[in-house]
Amino acid sequence: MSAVANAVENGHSNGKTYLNETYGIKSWLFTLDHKRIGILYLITLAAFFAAGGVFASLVRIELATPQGDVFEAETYNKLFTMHGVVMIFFFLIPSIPAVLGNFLLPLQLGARDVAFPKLNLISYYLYTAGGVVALTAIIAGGVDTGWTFYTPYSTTYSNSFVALALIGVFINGFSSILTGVNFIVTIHKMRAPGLTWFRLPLFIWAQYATSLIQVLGTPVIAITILLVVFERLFQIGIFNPTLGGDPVLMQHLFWFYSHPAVYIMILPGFGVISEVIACFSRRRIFGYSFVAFSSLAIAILGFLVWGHHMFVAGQSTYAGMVFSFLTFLVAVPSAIKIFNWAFTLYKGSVLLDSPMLYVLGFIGLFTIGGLTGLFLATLGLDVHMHDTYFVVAHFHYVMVGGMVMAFLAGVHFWWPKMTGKMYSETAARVGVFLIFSGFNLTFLPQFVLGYMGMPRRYHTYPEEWQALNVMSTAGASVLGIGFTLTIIYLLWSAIGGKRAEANPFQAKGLEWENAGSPPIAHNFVDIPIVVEEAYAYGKKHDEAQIESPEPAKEEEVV
Amino acid sequence: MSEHHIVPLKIYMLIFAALLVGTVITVAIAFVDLGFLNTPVAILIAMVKATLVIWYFMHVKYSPKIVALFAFAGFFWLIIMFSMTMQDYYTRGWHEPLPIPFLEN
Amino acid sequence: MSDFPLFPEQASTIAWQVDALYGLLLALTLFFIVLVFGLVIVFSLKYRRKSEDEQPEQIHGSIPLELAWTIIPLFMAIGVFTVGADVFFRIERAPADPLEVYVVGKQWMWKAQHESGKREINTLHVPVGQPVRLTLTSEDVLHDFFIPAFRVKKDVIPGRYTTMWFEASKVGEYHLFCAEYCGTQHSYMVGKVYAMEPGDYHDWLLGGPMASESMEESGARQFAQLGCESCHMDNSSGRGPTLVGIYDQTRKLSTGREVVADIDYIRESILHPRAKIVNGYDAIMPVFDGQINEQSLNQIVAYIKSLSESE
Amino acid sequence: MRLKLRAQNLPRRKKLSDAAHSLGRAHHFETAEQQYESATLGMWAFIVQEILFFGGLFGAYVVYRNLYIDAFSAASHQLDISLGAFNTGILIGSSLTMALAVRCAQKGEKNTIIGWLVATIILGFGFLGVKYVEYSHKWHDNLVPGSSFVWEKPGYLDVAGGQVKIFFSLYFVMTGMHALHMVIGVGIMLWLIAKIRRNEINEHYFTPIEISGLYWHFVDIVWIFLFPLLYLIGRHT
Repeated sequence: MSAVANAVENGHSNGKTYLNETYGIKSWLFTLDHKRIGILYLITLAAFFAAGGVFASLVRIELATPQGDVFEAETYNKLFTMHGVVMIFFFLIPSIPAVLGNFLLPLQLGARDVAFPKLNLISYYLYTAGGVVALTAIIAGGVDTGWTFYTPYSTTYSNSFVALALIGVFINGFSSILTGVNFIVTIHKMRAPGLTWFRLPLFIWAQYATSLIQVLGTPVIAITILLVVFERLFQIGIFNPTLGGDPVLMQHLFWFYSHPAVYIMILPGFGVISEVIACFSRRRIFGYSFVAFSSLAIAILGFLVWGHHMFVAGQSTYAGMVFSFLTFLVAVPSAIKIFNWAFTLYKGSVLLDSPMLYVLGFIGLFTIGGLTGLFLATLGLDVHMHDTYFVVAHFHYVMVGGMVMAFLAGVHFWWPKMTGKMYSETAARVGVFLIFSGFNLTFLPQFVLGYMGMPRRYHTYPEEWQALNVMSTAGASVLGIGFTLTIIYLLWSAIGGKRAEANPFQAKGLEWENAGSPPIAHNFVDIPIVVEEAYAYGKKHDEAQIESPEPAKEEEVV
Repeated sequence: MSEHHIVPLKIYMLIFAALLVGTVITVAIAFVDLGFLNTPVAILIAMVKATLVIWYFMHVKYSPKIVALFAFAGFFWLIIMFSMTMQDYYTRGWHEPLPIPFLEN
Repeated sequence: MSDFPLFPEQASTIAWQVDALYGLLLALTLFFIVLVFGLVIVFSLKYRRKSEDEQPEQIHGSIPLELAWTIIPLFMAIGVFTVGADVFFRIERAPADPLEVYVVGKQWMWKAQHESGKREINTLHVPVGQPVRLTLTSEDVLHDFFIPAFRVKKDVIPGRYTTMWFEASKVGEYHLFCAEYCGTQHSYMVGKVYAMEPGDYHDWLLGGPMASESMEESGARQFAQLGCESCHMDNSSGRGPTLVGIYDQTRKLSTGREVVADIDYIRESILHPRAKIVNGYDAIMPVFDGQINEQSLNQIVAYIKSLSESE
Repeated sequence: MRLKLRAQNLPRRKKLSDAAHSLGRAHHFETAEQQYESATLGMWAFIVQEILFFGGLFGAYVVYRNLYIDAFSAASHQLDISLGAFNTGILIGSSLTMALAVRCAQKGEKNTIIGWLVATIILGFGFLGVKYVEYSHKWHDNLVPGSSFVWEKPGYLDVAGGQVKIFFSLYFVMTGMHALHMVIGVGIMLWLIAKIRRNEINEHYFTPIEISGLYWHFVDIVWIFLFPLLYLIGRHT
């Protein structure tokens, strides 16, 4: 302990941070520092997001006209498949856990690193390796099965690079599992003295719920993918209908993971929202324990509802009923969260800076996304809406309107902590405005298209739907400009931006108050002792000093 | 770290013997027709064997409760997967509508 | 408005019920959107930060409020589930004695055959005012038969049958889509559904290139050609069980299990006869998997079903 | 605001013996106890994912066994019970030797640990050898699912070959995945032996042996379920 602490203290006095502790590409590529790994993820992730975004733009360009005159049908199919695969497996699922989670978890817990730093680096390289394999499949000629890889099309009929893409996803799955294992143990075992479960920031609760899903769900899709690969390559028969195999079983196993996976994407977003909204209204989160437990409730209920993707897929009527009912129950914890956030603003001191604007955008868009989810959970209505653009619009509202907005809120909020630099607030506000308005223009028309019956994954469509599709494409270009602007000004600030203050938003939390900005290599000179709850806003510095520190109880470390 | 419980040799040997006996029983009983109990009995024996391994060989008995909770969670989620999947397959043949549609006119 | 429609046409008896559900959820959604957006906008403007070092009073939460926004959404959710499930049952449950149409999906076309034997590709002609049941299967991958104007949709699965029903209520020409991604030409696997007055439908059945025989007749012919008759006789004296009156009846198998002889059972027993052997018979029937195409199979199934219809 | 207080000035969360302090503790852990508990909890979390990984296969197995019980029974009769039972015994024995290795590690008896690990490796290879014999029989009988699969067993012609192929697909994937886990396990044990020889293991720091043991026992548990589910279907008929 003392040797490390001394080195850190010396480093600190020299203005050393985790960014300039060591130099050279090797010191980054082989780093065990969770913060550097978080930055590595951020860079790789941004590249995948850009790739997925390019695919999305091409899809929207094609759909501007009903005739399918820009790309061949086959190319179009590959574009939407690769958009889905890249965005879901290589952007949405790793995004907040791998970037913000990695960076913040030990800082918020008062730990020097995650429990298994080497495993953490391995996770990053599995993610990269999976991405490289998937990109190889794309460059070699692409995949055209849709991101769901339904059999028997994926096993027998598709002539594209299905197996290679699946192997990429498989490898990436283990990155997600190992990250989950790492975070669960970190949260259980690495909390600073005095940091009891109910003093944890809500971001940690959300991360914990997320990690549970990663560990419990991901292996099931891993083995399912493996079975599909074996069936494609070696003609074994598990799902093959000509042998008596059931393609619907593949859908069961696929959605056992892939439905909870949407909570892997959105739950950490909830955590970010709680952190940012508390800081920018200077209020502790309204109903802390309700928000905390609703994350766990969503994680657990999330495993019981997957059949709502299969109401018309040949599943039994009664199974559909059970799944529909349980799906409606998920609405309750979601409602709890939304209302608690709204009431956190009540009598607060609300500052509408860019991270907060993202948060308010999130609350609005996620409300719409969640409520339109109820349309799809309603059995009688889903028969008509299933596999139409209504579904596409719904999950983009949750994923882009929800998760990406939360991710951007988090990146903007912790940007000064991560880089020590401040972005231009004006540019950020323009970015929020462009993204919010572009997003709504893109996806609101798709709800209407969906109810009129436009099926998803269609290369051509009847002419009467062109007006709405043009609106959507126009919105997508605004959205694209918004994202590009955001990436540019963030990069700009990282390279040449002005230095940020240590705690520019006067936020509470170990990462802001007890760690340097940017933090030093092992986060803390001394491990902090926590004596009060999270979000202790509204108390003056001096008042807190007077409180007598309660020594941590031994049993608290579970 | 003397606080780690060192399991007596005798217990390990007993568990080993019990596992072997369980294997013999499961083979022997497979040749007896127990009617609808055939599969449940085989699975029950396997579960008892697995529990012995987890409880003693894997030291769950001597570990913090959280470890037992983790082990339980793994199997509990398996049960979720099996039961929620099978409720589809078991009800697929039900062509008749529910006896009382709840909002019939 | 025809150039810029916002709602699909209502052309089946179920359509208004689905639209009513849609209206209910839309109202619910608008209510919550107004509520949440209202709260967020009002609070964030009213409690805007007035000075840098403003420190608001801290509130931990409110149990009554928490209970309110737990219990009220819970009951709303259960209510919506209930009406949704009710409509679902109406969509799933076909009335007695519907008009039967057999549909086979393949990459990338729809092939339909009516009971009279009339065939069509990528179109479906149906009479208004009469329930129609489609029996669907696929020759290759998953497809999905989707008629937006009727608000019905069902996946079409290789290796088994699925069914759907509707009753058209309005004469017209409607879109037919494949709604489950099925490969390169997925978006070209579309067609038209023509809902016609019953008289016109009757004329249509008789018009054009006449079907030489009904589905039952085709089925009976192939039943004879494939030599099925030599074992499956009209009475129980054959080497195989008689097929008269078996449809939808319980069958006792050689293993002692009992199964219902539905269309999927008949299908399996033709393609993989060894999978389920009726008690008291030997496993001597040859495998027809790969010998019969889906349309012929549909005809034979239609014929076997007809053997159980009381005249 | 949290107080910044020097951690050294306050009582540690756990007792920390100086001997443990110097051995095998990574810098980011405060105590060796914390590190040990983290490692075992991490291994358990990993085992949970392994349970679900095999669980996907068991899920497919449950579905098809319910749908095609006759074909599964006929196919199961093609497996050799005595080889399967023998392998079960071997694997249980290897679990015992592994448990004893951990026990010796707790007591710091270095040479005996290596002995028990070697015994475990030998038993592991024994299992894999028997598995090889079984696989080659299946290959010989054209029962390996794939394009060369043929189902023409006299006495079992009344079951559908396709359904039998599903059984054998599951059989090969399940036992194959299990065997792969065993191969990895043997590799881990070789690494452990090297570690012990480099004096990196003692009675204060034996975490690698403990968690490798957990892994090995888990592999044993998978087989405990695989054996009756694959080999013993409908044997009473």
